[in-house]
Amino acid sequence: MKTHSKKRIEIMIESPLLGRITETLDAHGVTGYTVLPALAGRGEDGAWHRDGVIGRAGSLVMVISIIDADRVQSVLEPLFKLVKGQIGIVTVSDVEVIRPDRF
Amino acid sequence: MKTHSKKRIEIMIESPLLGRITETLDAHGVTGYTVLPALAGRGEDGAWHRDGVIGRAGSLVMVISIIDADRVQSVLEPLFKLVKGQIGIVTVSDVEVIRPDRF
Amino acid sequence: MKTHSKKRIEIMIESPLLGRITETLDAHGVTGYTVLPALAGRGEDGAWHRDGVIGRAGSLVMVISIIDADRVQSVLEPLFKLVKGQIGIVTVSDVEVIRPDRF
Amino acid sequence: MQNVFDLAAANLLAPTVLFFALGILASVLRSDLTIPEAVAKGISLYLMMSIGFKGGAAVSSQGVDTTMFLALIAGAVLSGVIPFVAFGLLRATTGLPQIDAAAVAAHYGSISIVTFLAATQALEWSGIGSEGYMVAVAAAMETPAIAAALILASNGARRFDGNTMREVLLNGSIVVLVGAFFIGVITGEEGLESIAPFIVAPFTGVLCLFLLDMGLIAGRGLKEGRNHLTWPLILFGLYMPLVGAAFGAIASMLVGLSVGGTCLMITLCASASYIAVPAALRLALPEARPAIYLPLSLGVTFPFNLTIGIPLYLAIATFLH
Amino acid sequence: MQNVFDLAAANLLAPTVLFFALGILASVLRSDLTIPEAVAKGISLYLMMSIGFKGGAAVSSQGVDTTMFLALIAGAVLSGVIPFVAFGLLRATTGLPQIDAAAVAAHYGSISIVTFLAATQALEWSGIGSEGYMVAVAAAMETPAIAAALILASNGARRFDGNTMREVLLNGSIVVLVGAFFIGVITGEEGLESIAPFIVAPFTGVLCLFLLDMGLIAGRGLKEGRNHLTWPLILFGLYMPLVGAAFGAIASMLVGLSVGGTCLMITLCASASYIAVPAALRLALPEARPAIYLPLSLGVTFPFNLTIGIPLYLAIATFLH
Amino acid sequence: MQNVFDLAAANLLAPTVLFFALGILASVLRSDLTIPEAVAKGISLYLMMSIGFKGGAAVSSQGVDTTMFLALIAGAVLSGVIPFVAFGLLRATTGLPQIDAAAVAAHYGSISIVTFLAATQALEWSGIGSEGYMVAVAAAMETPAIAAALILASNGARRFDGNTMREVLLNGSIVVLVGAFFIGVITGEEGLESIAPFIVAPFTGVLCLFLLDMGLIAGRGLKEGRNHLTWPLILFGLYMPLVGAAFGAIASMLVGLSVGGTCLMITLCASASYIAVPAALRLALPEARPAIYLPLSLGVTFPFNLTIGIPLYLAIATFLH
Ligand SMILES: Nc1ncnc2c1ncn2[C@@H]1O[C@H](COP(=O)(O)O)[C@@H](O)[C@H]1O
Ligand SMILES: Nc1ncnc2c1ncn2[C@@H]1O[C@H](COP(=O)(O)O)[C@@H](O)[C@H]1O
Ligand SMILES: Nc1ncnc2c1ncn2[C@@H]1O[C@H](COP(=O)(O)O)[C@@H](O)[C@H]1O
Ligand code: NA
Ligand code: NA
Ligand code: NA
Repeated sequence: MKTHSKKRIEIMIESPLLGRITETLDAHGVTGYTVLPALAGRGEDGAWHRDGVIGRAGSLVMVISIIDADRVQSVLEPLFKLVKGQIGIVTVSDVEVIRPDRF
Repeated sequence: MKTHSKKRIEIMIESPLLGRITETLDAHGVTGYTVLPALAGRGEDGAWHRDGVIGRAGSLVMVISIIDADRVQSVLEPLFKLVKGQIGIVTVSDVEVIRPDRF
Repeated sequence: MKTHSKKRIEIMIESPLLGRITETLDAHGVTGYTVLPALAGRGEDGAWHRDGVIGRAGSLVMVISIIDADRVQSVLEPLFKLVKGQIGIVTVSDVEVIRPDRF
Repeated sequence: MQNVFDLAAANLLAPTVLFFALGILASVLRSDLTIPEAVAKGISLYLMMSIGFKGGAAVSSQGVDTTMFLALIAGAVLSGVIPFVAFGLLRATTGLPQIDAAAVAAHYGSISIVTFLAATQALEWSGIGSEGYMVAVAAAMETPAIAAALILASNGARRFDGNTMREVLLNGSIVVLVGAFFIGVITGEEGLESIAPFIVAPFTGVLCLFLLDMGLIAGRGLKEGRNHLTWPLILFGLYMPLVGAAFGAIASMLVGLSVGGTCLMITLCASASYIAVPAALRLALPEARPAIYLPLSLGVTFPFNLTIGIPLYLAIATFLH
Repeated sequence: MQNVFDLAAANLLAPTVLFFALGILASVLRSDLTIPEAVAKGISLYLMMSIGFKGGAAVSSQGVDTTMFLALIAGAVLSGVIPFVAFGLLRATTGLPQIDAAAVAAHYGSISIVTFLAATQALEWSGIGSEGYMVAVAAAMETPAIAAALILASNGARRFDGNTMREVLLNGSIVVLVGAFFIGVITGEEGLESIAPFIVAPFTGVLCLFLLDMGLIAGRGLKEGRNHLTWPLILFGLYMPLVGAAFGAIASMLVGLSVGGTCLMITLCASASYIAVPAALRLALPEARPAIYLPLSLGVTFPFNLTIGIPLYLAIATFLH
Repeated sequence: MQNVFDLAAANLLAPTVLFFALGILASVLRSDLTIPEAVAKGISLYLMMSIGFKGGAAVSSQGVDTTMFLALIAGAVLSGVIPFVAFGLLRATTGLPQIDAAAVAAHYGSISIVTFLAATQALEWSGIGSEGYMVAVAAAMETPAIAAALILASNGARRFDGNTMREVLLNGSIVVLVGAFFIGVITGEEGLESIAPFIVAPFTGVLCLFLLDMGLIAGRGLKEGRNHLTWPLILFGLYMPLVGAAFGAIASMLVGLSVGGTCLMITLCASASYIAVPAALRLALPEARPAIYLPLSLGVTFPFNLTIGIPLYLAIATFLH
């Protein structure tokens, strides 16, 4: 089964910002994304834990988007602008997919 | 510490299909997998969100399985057959593990 | 936008051990990590499912940490020592990040 | 007639209906209000347990008669028959492709438990009793519609494997509903008394919270589905309940149900599934588009039944006796 | 005077306060006790629904008068004014940078619903009634403080976009609180009766569970924040409620609230937000450090209000009438 | 004798036991019924809070005497001694390796709170009172068994570090149980009254839901564990409760407990842990296989105690007085 190279963008971002991240992805022609909940974490700004917390501040979600390599640069720029002043990190890695036209 | 190359299969699939995916993995000699919950997402067919929903329709889970590179082709074929008509995507990437015989 | 190569360590570990894993990461100068909940899984020791379970035994969480390639070896050693006798697996993969100094 | 309007007005201003409206409103205003999935599931389990147990306890004191078996059979048959009617109407008026029409039809043959709960509440407020076994009838009506839809989707060819059918029959909601029903039958009034402070007293309040959630989901569904919901489809979502209601009314008369039982039977026939059937169709009929059947059932038919339908069905049931 | 001490002592030994203390203790001892996020959110929804509905039902029987509008206006104005006072005090005494000071100030202009709930409980135990519309005043006080903080942070330049303001105004908690309030107004005592076994009877018990959770979070926040909380800041967290209380007392007198209403208004002014404002500031003022404002509001001011503040505010309200 | 059978029959048809059976059945039929993790945890917290508080309030009105301290000491000692007996029996009859035998033994020295709850219910239905401090005895019995198991696993060498022991002692369930107990002692009957509509009235109903979940988990455990559960092990899971019961009965007589207290003490000794001990052993004794101890405790011993054990222990306690 032939597979095709794509990029996987993984964004860990504080929850209140999720809406802006997905709006940015939508605006830059990304074909889709999936959001995973996170439970806890630690970074420069200290540790956090989801349990018992009611508000959305102080917790993270993880957004995964599979996109075409050609699109990475144009998406990364606005994403980084968004994440820069906030709590969050963006990583990019290589993946193989089966239906290249979907991304 | 020496590490060994394996493959990481990541399957995002609508929840009602989870049972069939794991049955397929079991049937093709995969040594293990882990299922992560997803919270929300968007694709060609529109957006979805897990909150408040009771039924399993209309939400996704993510299945991760570390397998030997030799096995990828034989697993990918039936997986793709299953996912094709449904809501879901399959990606493959490279990872390093410590105990190669486990996968 | 220039990106820089880092390593992504992914640890699937039984929940009761989470505290020891994060202590180990802290002790070895890792700059951060994020913990994701897992829902279900199967391995050599059988299958498990999170639903309905009260205690922490018998379920897994996933820890993701982006670290510098130079640090991988020194972190992997103690991590592996910890995971060896327990239920869990550790994988390492390549990722690109934007702010290299953060990891 | 006056009575019907009074009833409808009173119904529209019941806390349950108002909380549903609040949910829709919050969703339309794009508030970030959500009920966590786990809480929604927990509440749903609670409602199933409560309604099942109460029905069973009622049966244990009312006793079992042939009407019960007739009602069960009537329910199962209607669940299998109504999809054929719905399918015919859909093909004639909406231009939906065969597969999608079959999928939508399945929803209208099957039932919505929350609509049933709301009807039970309306009966209670009106001081009208009903047969305890109607919850068993509700359970019996969940599945046959799916089999009918699979036949419709494939021109009569068999499409469904036993495994999928088992999954549908044993879905969590039905198991709790039927299980609690039998526990109610076994432990009777005494059992009910021991857990009444949990399953009876707070029931209406919990239902309000649940309907708030339903409003949120329905509003979200309408937003997602607005591109797929044509006017003929929306109309179908409004008149199909009445078609189902007619079947239910006739069956109730034939079986010989009480006023309350008739109202509930009509409500079951008029209501459309949005939990069990969608999940089953993703397995058995994946080509059918959820973006059509979910908003139609949840965003059009459910609100119609909750606000206008139930008082109307109660009026019909009263008129028929 | 004796009375105040009696009240304070009784308050300290109320189950609610003791469960809060248990949460702090568990957190300090590093127990793994946690309340799942979904459960905490569900309980929070329940409390909003309950307090909103009860307030609305009270209004429906008490009727609407000009005092209500005056109270709403007073609340909104105070929410916008108090941040300026807080900001001045912070800049003068703590050496916080402008942005952080503005962020902290926003919390003290806005309100904490749990503190409000605890005050309602204290009134109930003392057999003192209050104006049902005070929950609407609470809702009106959530947002203006944020706008004030944005002005403070940017020396008067406009920083906030309408989108963020919409998100703040329509956050889930407010929507449920205000929505339930209106449903209470519409359905009145009759509606309240139908759901009282859910929203009235178990209320105090549920509040205990919620305060256990608050204790756990406050304890965790204090541990995380101990490096950022200087003594001047901690002192601010203790005297600022009293400053807010003074504003609240004066406003209550001007508006003409009852003893109970005065106590609640003082409590609102004295309390500091820890849900709505932090989330809004992550969007509108991301440079401000949560590690400062969260522990201060949740770990210092909230416990102060819960234990000493509320009996004191009740004593002040009684004294003023 | 007749009485015992009557009691056992009545017990088997209690809603609690039937909901447990429903859970097992659903699991065996491979229904997709599940209770969300967050809901199960929330219910578990509720039960701990309720039982702890009620016990504490009872102590506050019954007063404290030396019997209480004797009972606490007896419980702690038995929790440490029973594992040695269990270990000997396991090694003699089942061929389990040393580590696994020690792990299983730890479960039988420690206790199951749900079994304790079910026994409390049985007492209530029989109109028999009991010592409020028995919940404190339950808490005291959770941990010593783990220390004993670590000694057994390593031929007497010290294996456990203080950190693990702290984690075990301060696990969330114990903290809530003991904390609520003390709050109950402090606030007494008055405190209980204020939260009774939450922690007393709905208790039995919530317990039913919890036992439904236990049934689901037990059924799943049995399926997973069927390859590891040999007949000698299953037999051990059935007679070991009786051995524990004998110890409990003797201790109760020596300490001088009432009928109710004796029944509860016997139940504690007869029950096997499935929350605290498994989690602790994953840290302290990771080589021991959960696939053995979990199904044995949850799938064999727990159902035995719930159905046959508790009526039997109550009969024994009655006989001894
Ligand atoms: N190196 C890392 N690997 C994985 N997650 C991280 C890393 N650094 C930070 N995070 C996550 O991002 C959050 C915020 O990071 P920070 O802004 O550094 O406090 C942390 O709480 C973690 O959840
Ligand atoms: N490019 C993508 N990257 C990550 N997740 C995706 C992507 N496309 C689709 N998904 C996920 O798969 C679901 C179904 O996709 P679709 O079938 O395109 O509607 C979406 O709701 C997302 O959760
Ligand atoms: N090959 C694999 N890929 C992904 N997850 C795995 C794999 N093997 C094991 N796991 C996870 O690790 C847990 C324990 O594995 P084991 O120790 O093999 O039973 C399983 O229940 C899975 O959740
Ligand atoms: Na129907
Ligand atoms: Na304030
Ligand atoms: Na025991």
